[in-house]
Amino acid sequence: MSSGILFACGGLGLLAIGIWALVLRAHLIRKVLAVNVMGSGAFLLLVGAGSMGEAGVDPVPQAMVITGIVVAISATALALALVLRLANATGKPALPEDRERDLMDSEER
Amino acid sequence: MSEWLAGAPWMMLAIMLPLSGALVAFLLPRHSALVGLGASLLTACAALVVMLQVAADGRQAYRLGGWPAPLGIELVADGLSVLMLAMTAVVGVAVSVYARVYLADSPDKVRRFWPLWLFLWAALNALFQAGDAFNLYVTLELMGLSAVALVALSGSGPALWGAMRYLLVSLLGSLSYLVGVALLYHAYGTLDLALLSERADGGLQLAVPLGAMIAGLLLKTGLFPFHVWLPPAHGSARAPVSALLSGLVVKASFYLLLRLWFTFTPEGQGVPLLLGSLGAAAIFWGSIQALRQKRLKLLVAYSTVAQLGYLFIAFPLAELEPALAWSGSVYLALSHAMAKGAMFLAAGSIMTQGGHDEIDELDRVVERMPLTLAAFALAGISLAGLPPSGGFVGKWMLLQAAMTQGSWFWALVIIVGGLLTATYVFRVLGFAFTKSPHEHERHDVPATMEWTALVLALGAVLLGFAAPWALPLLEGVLP
Amino acid sequence: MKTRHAATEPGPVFRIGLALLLFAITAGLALALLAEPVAPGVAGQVEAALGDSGSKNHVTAVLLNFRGYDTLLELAVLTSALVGVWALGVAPDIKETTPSPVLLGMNSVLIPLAPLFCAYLLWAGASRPGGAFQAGAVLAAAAVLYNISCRRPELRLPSAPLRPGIVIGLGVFIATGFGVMGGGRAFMEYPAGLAGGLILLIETAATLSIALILASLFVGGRPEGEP
Amino acid sequence: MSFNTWLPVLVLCSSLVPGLIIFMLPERATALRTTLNLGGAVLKIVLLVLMMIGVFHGVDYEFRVPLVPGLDFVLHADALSLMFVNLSAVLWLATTFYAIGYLENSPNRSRFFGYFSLCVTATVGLAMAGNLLTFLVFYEALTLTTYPLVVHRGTEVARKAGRTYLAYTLLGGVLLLTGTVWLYSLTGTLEFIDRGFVAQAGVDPAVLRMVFLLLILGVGVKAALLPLHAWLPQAMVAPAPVSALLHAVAVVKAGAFGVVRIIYDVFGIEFAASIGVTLPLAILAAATIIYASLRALFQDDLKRRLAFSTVSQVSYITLGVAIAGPIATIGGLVHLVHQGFMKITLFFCAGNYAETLGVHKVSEMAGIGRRMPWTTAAFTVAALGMIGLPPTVGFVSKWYLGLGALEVGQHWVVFVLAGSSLLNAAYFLPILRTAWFDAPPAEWPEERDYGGKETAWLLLLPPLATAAATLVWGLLASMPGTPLDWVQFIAARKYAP
Repeated sequence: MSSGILFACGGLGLLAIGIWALVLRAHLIRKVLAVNVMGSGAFLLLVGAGSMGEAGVDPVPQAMVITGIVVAISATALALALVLRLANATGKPALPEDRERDLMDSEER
Repeated sequence: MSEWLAGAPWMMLAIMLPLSGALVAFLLPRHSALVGLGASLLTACAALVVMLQVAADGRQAYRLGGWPAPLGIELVADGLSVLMLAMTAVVGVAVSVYARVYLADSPDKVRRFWPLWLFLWAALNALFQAGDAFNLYVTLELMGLSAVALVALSGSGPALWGAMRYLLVSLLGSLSYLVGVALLYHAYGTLDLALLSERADGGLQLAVPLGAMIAGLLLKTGLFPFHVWLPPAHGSARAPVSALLSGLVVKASFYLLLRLWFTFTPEGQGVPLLLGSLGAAAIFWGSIQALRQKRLKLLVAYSTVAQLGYLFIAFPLAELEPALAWSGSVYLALSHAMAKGAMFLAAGSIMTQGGHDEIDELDRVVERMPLTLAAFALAGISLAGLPPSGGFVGKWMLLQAAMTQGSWFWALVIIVGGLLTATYVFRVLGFAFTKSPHEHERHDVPATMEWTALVLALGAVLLGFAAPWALPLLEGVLP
Repeated sequence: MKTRHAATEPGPVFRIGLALLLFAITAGLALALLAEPVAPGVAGQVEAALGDSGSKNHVTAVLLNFRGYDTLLELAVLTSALVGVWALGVAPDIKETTPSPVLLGMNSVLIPLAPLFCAYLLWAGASRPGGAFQAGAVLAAAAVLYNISCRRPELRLPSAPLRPGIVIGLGVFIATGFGVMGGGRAFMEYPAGLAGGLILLIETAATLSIALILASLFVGGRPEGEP
Repeated sequence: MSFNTWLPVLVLCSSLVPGLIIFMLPERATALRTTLNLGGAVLKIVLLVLMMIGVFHGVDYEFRVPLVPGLDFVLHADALSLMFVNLSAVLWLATTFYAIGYLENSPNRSRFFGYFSLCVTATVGLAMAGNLLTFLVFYEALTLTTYPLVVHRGTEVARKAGRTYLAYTLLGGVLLLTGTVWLYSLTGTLEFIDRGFVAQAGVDPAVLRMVFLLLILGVGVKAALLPLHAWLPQAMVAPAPVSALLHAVAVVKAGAFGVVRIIYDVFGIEFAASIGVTLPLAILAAATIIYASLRALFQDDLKRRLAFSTVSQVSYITLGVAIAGPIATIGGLVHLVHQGFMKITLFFCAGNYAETLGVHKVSEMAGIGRRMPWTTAAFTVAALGMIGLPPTVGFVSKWYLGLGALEVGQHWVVFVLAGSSLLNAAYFLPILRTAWFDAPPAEWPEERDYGGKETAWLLLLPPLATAAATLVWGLLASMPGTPLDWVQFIAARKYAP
């Protein structure tokens, strides 16, 4: 019971940390990491909340977490591959501001 | 034979056919276009059969694995789902036919496009028929990842930026949704939407997860001010992909939003008012940005931002006039899917023809490709809500809902938004008739590309006469 | 440039605002979490139906039978991510450096053990924690270790088996789903007696695919010569 | 679904289908295009004659499909709609002949004739609309189908004119839409019926006045009522047949027809008068008449002068219906037909001058009557009609308008009519004088050779025919079968017995 609530609250903390970094960090690898931290937070919340009940551990949240992890891995892999291409294409692994993007658009054309 | 056909599990097939198609297209890269087109047609058929079944017998459910709902997962198709399925089928087939010709000169892209697009289609169909909160999360992610990969397909710098931004936003949105699901399951012990709807009793336990889910979906739908990712992604992708993203993908998250709203029917007026105001802001901001754009595809992309705003005007109006407001919103979503799909396809043809999409350099394009311009114009008419078109019917219902309850503000928003839309659409058309001072390269555009865009645009216009058949499907679905 | 500066390093007001917002969100979520649940989860139902599921482990039963559809879509997500990564372009070259002796030493122990451990995990999944994903991940880890060790023979796998290997997991899953239909059974409704065997079949195929996909994802692009 | 149900749809399709086919035709297929155009126009007239006979004997032609919840898409042929449909159909036929001659060898003819047919379709649909929603649908459709014709030449001026045109008409459409939805939310019906449906609804008159204002402003844009008329002179950059049919007949008449529908079949003339909305409208119309006539005086460009004349003359119709008396109604309605014939003649002639001699300005018209006597004769007949001299039809309209105003005691209207006639004379008579009596210049600005003839016969016949019609109907005004006869049949239904 108590450990469950601890895990769940820890998950909430991770979520907040993840959002913080996602918003504030410009480097894309950090942003991807931030999303992963958030994901871990969500999974922790799921298992934690699932084991808070009196009836013991609920298998459904655990199954959900396993599914969620696979999804998170897929997303991370795609994100990292994109970062790699972006860094190759433009030389810096950060999202451009709108102004720069517009300039790039016109060159592209 | 016909009995077997009627008894076949079409709901499941509408998901498994594109999924299998994606695998085969990936497995046989040299035949991917053929496999893809075949799978598209089969999928569309399955989706339309589901619609006919629901139209005839009402809500349908299918137990996957034979387990009943709280333990297993059920597919559910009601009027709202099948309208979305049909929308996806129509736009999907048009885009498939278009893409087959559009991508023909780069076999490299063909091989990548088809598996991803079929994954996306499977995700959309799965999402529209899902009756389980967590299953919806998985479909959302499948949709998001394949959509991002499709954006990145063009490989250009802006497309990669667009894809990256889209991916981050999409993940943030899905995670927010997942947190909501976790809390819902914790509180109510089930993931089945029907059961949740029975057990949910309001209060903080419902409000917080619902808020998290809605916030995530707003992010994915691209409602102002969460729209910043949308124009780069939709504007930089290849034309068929843009058509899919603007036409279908944002509608999927909007559908889910509606589904949650109908399931839990939250009380209070603050959130609807907020959503409506954001919608109004989106209409103005998106339209003004569209007016300022120099490039056609970005104009169309900003137009999506604006038109998405319309869908949210229904929230504040639904308090007193639920049937009118929701039907109007859903109808607008349907017609926007077809119109915007047609518009992006037309823009793609124009780009192919002239090698550019600068609006004031369109240089009498109407003489060289009248069909494409007609498609653009018809789609624009539907977007602007001019009669007779699907957009008109949708806006009429919203406007009627606003006027009946004397909500002048919303009526004004709807009307002014329509005028702004007409302004940017006709800005493009005006330049399409005039000669530009510069010379441009010219390429031939296959007739298939011109015709698919036109047929889709005609569909958006003819949708204006389909309301008596489409709207009764929504009875019993709307709260 | 000014706007860029402002955006990459937001000012203190923005930070404080964000912090307050996050605090409010977290507090709201915590409140909802701490409220008394209205209804218990479906653990009881899982327990009751476990006998028919073909697996003695609750989680595996949920993953592959009760909510097998989720897992199927999850495999689709994984596969689509790989298709997406391959669509981005050819895999970048890894900088060839002399690997550390620690890595090489580890490799010589871990890589041969990995398939064995993988097989165990797969088998154990039927009754204990474990299963396809864990097994596949172990196998993929071995492949990654192998890949970064730089002491590998030029063993260019022909492209043909790679694609079938990638799709086999999802393919077998879907095919089994269709295969059990008939006799009034729904998609993926495994006949009671066959459930265990079918789940093992699916898990084996999935393990192979997951391992291949994860390893390929690590490479970060499609292999040279893939069409 | 009998033949009677489908007849209105057939009338619509007789221009819609040829239009759509024409879009697909290659530029070279002149013969086929001409056949389609003329075939459609003739078929439409045949169908209309059938319907007129039916309506006269009390047959109800109605086509109805549901469109939005609670509202239908209705095509309904009553006496009033038939009058307008007939006007459009007959003038469409004349203009088609004219346009074939006018656009010979010019580019993009398929596009031109395609949109041309669509415009006629929209006008006909608007005339046959059985409720305000259907009216709105065709009203917007008319805007959209005329836009490509305004920008047809593809010049920068044309694009700007198109923008102005759209700005005005779309705004009008929006006002009309707002008014329509508002009215529907108040009354729950939008069906046109004789003597209106609003009176029964029992709604606060103050609200109804607002609705009336919105609706009238909405249609007033196309009817070129005073503050909303500026698009019309600008739109004159369009090719002459477009100016002729669309800006003398289809578009402005659609607006005027809308005024008629709203006053008679939505509000009901007696009810409209009782809530006090007709008098302001009459004053606005009178102001438009005088103001536009004054503006016309100072235009040197012939088509612009005619455009301002249109603005002025169309308001006669509005004035006639807004005076709210049976005889004035006859005057207003019959002017809808008469003015159409007269103004189209003038535009045809202006087109002939421009096409044959390159003459665009009044100041260049010296002696043109000697070079092109037939054209100038037609021009003269129509111009005299505009002034309102007997025995032209213009006199008939003004006679009924004046009589009608006196009948309900609106004496000021007579002065407006007299003043307008004077102004009309002031801007038409100098043209006639210089055309007939001044010496022609040594060389015309841009003369084209038509083998010694005055001009191409396809350009000459239409204005002669329409001018003849105005003369004949003026002379035989009281005979059965004239527009006046039909209008009397209509007006009898719009007032409570």
